[in-house]
Amino acid sequence: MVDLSFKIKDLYFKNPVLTASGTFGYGPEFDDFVDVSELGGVIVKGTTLEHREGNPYPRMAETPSGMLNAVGLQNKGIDYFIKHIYSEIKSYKTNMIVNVSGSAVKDYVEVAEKLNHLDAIPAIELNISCPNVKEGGMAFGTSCESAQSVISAVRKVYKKVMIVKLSPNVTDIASIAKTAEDEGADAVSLINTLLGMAIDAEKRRPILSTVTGGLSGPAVKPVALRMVWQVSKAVKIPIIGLGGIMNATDAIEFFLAGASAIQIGTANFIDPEISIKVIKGIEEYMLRHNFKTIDEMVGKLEC
Amino acid sequence: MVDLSFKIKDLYFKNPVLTASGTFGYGPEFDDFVDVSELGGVIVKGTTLEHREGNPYPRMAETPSGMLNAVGLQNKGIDYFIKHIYSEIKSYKTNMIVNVSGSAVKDYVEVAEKLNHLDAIPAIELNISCPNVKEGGMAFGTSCESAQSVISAVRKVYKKVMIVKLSPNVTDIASIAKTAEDEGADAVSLINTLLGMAIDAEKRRPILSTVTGGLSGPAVKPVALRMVWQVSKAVKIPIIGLGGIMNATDAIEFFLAGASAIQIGTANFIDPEISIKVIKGIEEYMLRHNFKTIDEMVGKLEC
Amino acid sequence: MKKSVQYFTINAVERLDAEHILIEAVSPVPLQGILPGQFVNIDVEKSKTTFLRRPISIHDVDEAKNSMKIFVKAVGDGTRAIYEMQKGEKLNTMFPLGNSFSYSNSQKPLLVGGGFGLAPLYYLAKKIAQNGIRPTVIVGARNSKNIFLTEKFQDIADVHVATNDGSLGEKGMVTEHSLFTNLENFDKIFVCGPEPMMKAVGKIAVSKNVECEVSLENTMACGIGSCLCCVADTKDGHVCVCTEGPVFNIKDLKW
Amino acid sequence: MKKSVQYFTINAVERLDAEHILIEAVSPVPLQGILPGQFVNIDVEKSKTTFLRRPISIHDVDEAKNSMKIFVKAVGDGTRAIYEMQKGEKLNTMFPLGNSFSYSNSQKPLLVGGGFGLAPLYYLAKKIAQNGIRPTVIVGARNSKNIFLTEKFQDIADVHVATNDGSLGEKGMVTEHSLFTNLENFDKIFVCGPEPMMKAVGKIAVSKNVECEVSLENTMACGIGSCLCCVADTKDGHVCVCTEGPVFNIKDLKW
Ligand SMILES: Cc1cc2nc3c(=O)[nH]c(=O)nc-3n(C[C@H](O)[C@H](O)[C@H](O)COP(=O)(O)OP(=O)(O)OC[C@H]3O[C@@H](n4cnc5c(N)ncnc54)[C@H](O)[C@@H]3O)c2cc1C
Ligand SMILES: Cc1cc2nc3c(=O)[nH]c(=O)nc-3n(C[C@H](O)[C@H](O)[C@H](O)COP(=O)(O)OP(=O)(O)OC[C@H]3O[C@@H](n4cnc5c(N)ncnc54)[C@H](O)[C@@H]3O)c2cc1C
Ligand SMILES: Cc1cc2nc3c(=O)[nH]c(=O)nc-3n(C[C@H](O)[C@H](O)[C@H](O)COP(=O)(O)O)c2cc1C
Ligand SMILES: Cc1cc2nc3c(=O)[nH]c(=O)nc-3n(C[C@H](O)[C@H](O)[C@H](O)COP(=O)(O)O)c2cc1C
Ligand code: FES
Ligand code: FES
Repeated sequence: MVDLSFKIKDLYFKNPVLTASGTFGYGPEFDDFVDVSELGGVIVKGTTLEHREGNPYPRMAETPSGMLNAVGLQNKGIDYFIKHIYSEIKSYKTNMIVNVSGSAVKDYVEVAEKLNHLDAIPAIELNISCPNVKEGGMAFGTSCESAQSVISAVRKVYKKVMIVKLSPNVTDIASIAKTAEDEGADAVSLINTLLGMAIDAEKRRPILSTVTGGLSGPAVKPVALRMVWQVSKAVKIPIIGLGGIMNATDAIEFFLAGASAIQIGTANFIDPEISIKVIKGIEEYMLRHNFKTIDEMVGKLEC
Repeated sequence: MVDLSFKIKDLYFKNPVLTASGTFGYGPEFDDFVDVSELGGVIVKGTTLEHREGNPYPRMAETPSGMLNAVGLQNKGIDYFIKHIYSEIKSYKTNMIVNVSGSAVKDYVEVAEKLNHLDAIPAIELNISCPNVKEGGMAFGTSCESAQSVISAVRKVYKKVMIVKLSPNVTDIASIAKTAEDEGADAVSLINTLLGMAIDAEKRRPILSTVTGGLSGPAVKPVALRMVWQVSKAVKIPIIGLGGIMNATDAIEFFLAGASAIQIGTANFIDPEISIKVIKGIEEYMLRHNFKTIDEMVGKLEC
Repeated sequence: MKKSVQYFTINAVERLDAEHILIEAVSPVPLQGILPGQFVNIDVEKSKTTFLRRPISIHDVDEAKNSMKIFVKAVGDGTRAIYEMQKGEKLNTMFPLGNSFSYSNSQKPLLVGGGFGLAPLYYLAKKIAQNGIRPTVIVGARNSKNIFLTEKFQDIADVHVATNDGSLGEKGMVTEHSLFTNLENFDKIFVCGPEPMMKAVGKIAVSKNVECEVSLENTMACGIGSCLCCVADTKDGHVCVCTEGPVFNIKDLKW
Repeated sequence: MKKSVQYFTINAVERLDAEHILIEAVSPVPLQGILPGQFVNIDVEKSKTTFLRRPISIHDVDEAKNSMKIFVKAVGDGTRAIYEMQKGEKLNTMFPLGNSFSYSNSQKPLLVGGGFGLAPLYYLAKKIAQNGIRPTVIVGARNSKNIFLTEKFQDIADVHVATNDGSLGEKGMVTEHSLFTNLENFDKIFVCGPEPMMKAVGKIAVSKNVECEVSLENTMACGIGSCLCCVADTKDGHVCVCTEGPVFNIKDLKW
């Protein structure tokens, strides 16, 4: 038999398949399709200090093998999350991880502090890479200095597992990953969306209300794989790979490139059962290739 | 009637559709399919000082709505070009532009000097953005300082129209475009390929002999459009937009985002007649939308 | 009804013109409990350029045959590929999605449809008819060539037509139809069509104080409330059209 | 012959097993002048995950009927979608591409094929037969289930079979077939199949001093010498398999 589990610090994941923030709601949205408790983890929607309405409609544009979104972190804020959503989702038997976003360092810190107290939230994912908000967001993830400021501040107050989610919109993602590691991140996840744009030629207008948005889906997979590979040469902490994973083969590619776990995002929209199918597919691949643990497979690319 | 012409400095292009370097050979490869002289311009294969064999096979990987290449600037060198290829292509009645690549500043300079003397080559495209060579190439295009060094050196010796081709693998493409403008570029073209990677999960090996390669095709269009839009806010020189253009509608999107002309790359592989079809499609669109000149359309995005 | 993804088998296609098609497809699972106004989300497997699923209204359900009908207009690559599907082919379908028209409290319902907006109204009319009420339907279009399905409605509803050029029914926009002069004769209006048309109907409904529900067609990615792409601006802020809608009472919308 | 892109119409399909198909398709333009060894590049329009064209050898040409045959093995999404095509459908085809086998100077040709490598050899055998020479063909495979088309060759060639498990023909690899012990009986060998097989045959040919041409199957993007993706390493450096090949004399390859 194969062992699909992996760990970040001492946090145990029964398998390496997580769902990506902003693409899986809080979990219940998928109850009809999958047993959420079977997942390695769920990263819930980006959560901010205050309630946010997000950007105006339209927020989505389909692109070749992908999509742009400009949701802009619509969420009801951390207090609402704690009061109303937490109780609904804490019974899932998997790692429920909150994606923390903000527009100022102190916002990140405050949200992280509050999450520290929730027993059923064993980890946070710091989103320093959202391209869809005016202040903060991606800006934090595009230079080592600004990344450092958020990460170190949150690290001081957050005691559990801290994952830092990196932006691909940079010249050198490896150096930003290194900064995250140096500042105490327990893992990095990459990639968030690539900044893109879509235009309606007939209407002569941008399709998104915000003009630009974040590109996700299989179109970005080659870039994501390359970045995971580059980051794996630069850091020792575990890497969670994502970007365009549509099936188990795609997931395996990320493991071989150096990821210890993966997230499934946009693919959930096309096949809401995909996350569970990917777990099964990884298991089959490991049997076929004689890998007994995920660890044996990580970075095993013969170059 | 509509006027499809545009100019870079005083170089006249009968229409704004060029073919992208590395995707159209030197022109004759497409003689069976299109009348090359009908194009606005042809940017021939990346040309270096010395003969280059390029990278080992495999050099290509298909990806979702795109492809990775790692050709690595295979070409017979500038002297061979002048002796054998120039005479074959100089009779095309369109702007034949040479894409100049190198691994050191002095190589770029030397190639540009030689091209200065060829009457039928009215312009060069400086490739400071090729991700597929070990030294030079993309490295020049990913920081303002190194971009500056090549561009200013070539500008000193090259008297005709100099286009600088930018790399998308950067945090801030607008600032590099600005550098190009400041150093005397007559136009910028963008984007070159995004650095990506593909893996064969069954063989557990990278598909490309060079591990990473350059991503092109419709997958990158949203990123290319966004960058053209950003650069159009930053510079006054004309922008030649490219990246994933598959049809006339895609081309129009680039004009609206701020490009004065476009190039067609990967699409030539799927439909070798596409360049001519795009010219016709642009004309139809302009008639329908009451644009009389290309200029009227450039940047006309209602945000 | 629990949502799921199923392969339906197409068992009849009726191409109404070069753009409009009526497809009947059989479900491998029972279709009890589908509500009028709900939609399906179709993965168009044979269209290279169609990445996301395409939301399509449920036009009719035959619980006995376990089949559903959809009425599709080819407007782009995705719907074009659906238009070209043949009997026997499989339709990758996620369903049932969305809420429902609230028709049970209406004694004198008026259904207003334009374009493929007519799609959800047939099943609504049928459900209303099953309650022993004969609804009134107005179908609007540019000209007679763009009027479809009226004969199918005739068994269960009183059907009226408005065309911009007067080539069929009354001449003018749907809101200029004579039925609108005595709108108070109806206690609820159900509208589906292009947004400007729905807004125009909504405005009259408000002015005449008649309840009005519209079915929105916001672009969607997931169809199940997880991506927050499809939001409508309501008095409660941004809400998902795919779960809180597609049917909204106009008094809840910031129109 | 000038290259062009044409929509061929499929007029016959023969599914040989769950993976192999023989398709006959009619060209809208005359097919005079196609050479054995040339290939077409197909845009698989109905496969979502197939972006580039797929190179497929020309298996046979009927100039009178203006039709061509291709023999395809479904190995991935692109070829699977071709396998699933039906009579009447259109095939977006760029052709004719590549060079040709040089068979005219051979009096005693041996054709060696494995897998879908057999594809170009039928048209070669036919052309050789038209010159009044009866070629010898060896087909190799793992077992009898993977042997195809031999009966079609029989009219024009002497056909031999080798299977790894001995379930048909001689037991063993194709290079272990008894014909190889007297390879000097032939003046030229034409090989198409998996690279290890072609290399093995090439090695013996060299050792026995018999001329040998192989047809390479490098992955391609453009098919017309413009992208430089498909290169083979030859004594003249990197050359394009799509234009200088796919057929190479092994003495030119750096094998
Ligand atoms: C809840 C819901 C129910 C629907 N029911 C039906 C139905 O029963 N029958 C039917 O034919 N269509 C219906 N639609 C619309 C249908 O989903 C779109 O026409 C389809 O997604 C277009 O896909 P495409 O690939 O063909 O075109 P695309 O290439 O995606 O778009 C082509 C053109 O259509 C426009 N367009 C795209 N999506 C929409 C939309 N949602 N509304 C209006 N214009 C759009 C685009 O702006 C573009 O100009 C419904 C939409 C929703 C949200
Ligand atoms: C000149 C030439 C002639 C050819 N003639 C024929 C023919 O007559 N009949 C036929 O069935 N096939 C032929 N092929 C091979 C055919 O082009 C590939 O099988 C096809 O491109 C695979 O596409 P796919 O989308 O089905 O598979 P993909 O998903 O692209 O690949 C599936 C698997 O097949 C492997 N593969 C892909 N391309 C090739 C290739 N070129 N050679 C070997 N393995 C490959 C991949 O590594 C992968 O493991 C020819 C190839 C060339 C270059
Ligand atoms: C609709 C949508 C909303 C998203 N919201 C968030 C978010 O709130 N926080 C975040 O860190 N990433 C967010 N993302 C990015 C995804 O988590 C993921 O990084 C990205 O989509 C790439 O993965 P994919 O290609 O598998 O979708 C969002 C993506 C999409 C498509
Ligand atoms: C096979 C291949 C070879 C290329 N060679 C070059 C080159 O020599 N010089 C260069 O500047 N760009 C080269 N490019 C990049 C293209 O010119 C273009 O910038 C890129 O492909 C994006 O455009 P597209 O998506 O339309 O292909 C090459 C691209 C491909 C696919
Ligand atoms: S479409 Fe995703 S929330 Fe409605
Ligand atoms: S496939 Fe492009 S050069 Fe051969």
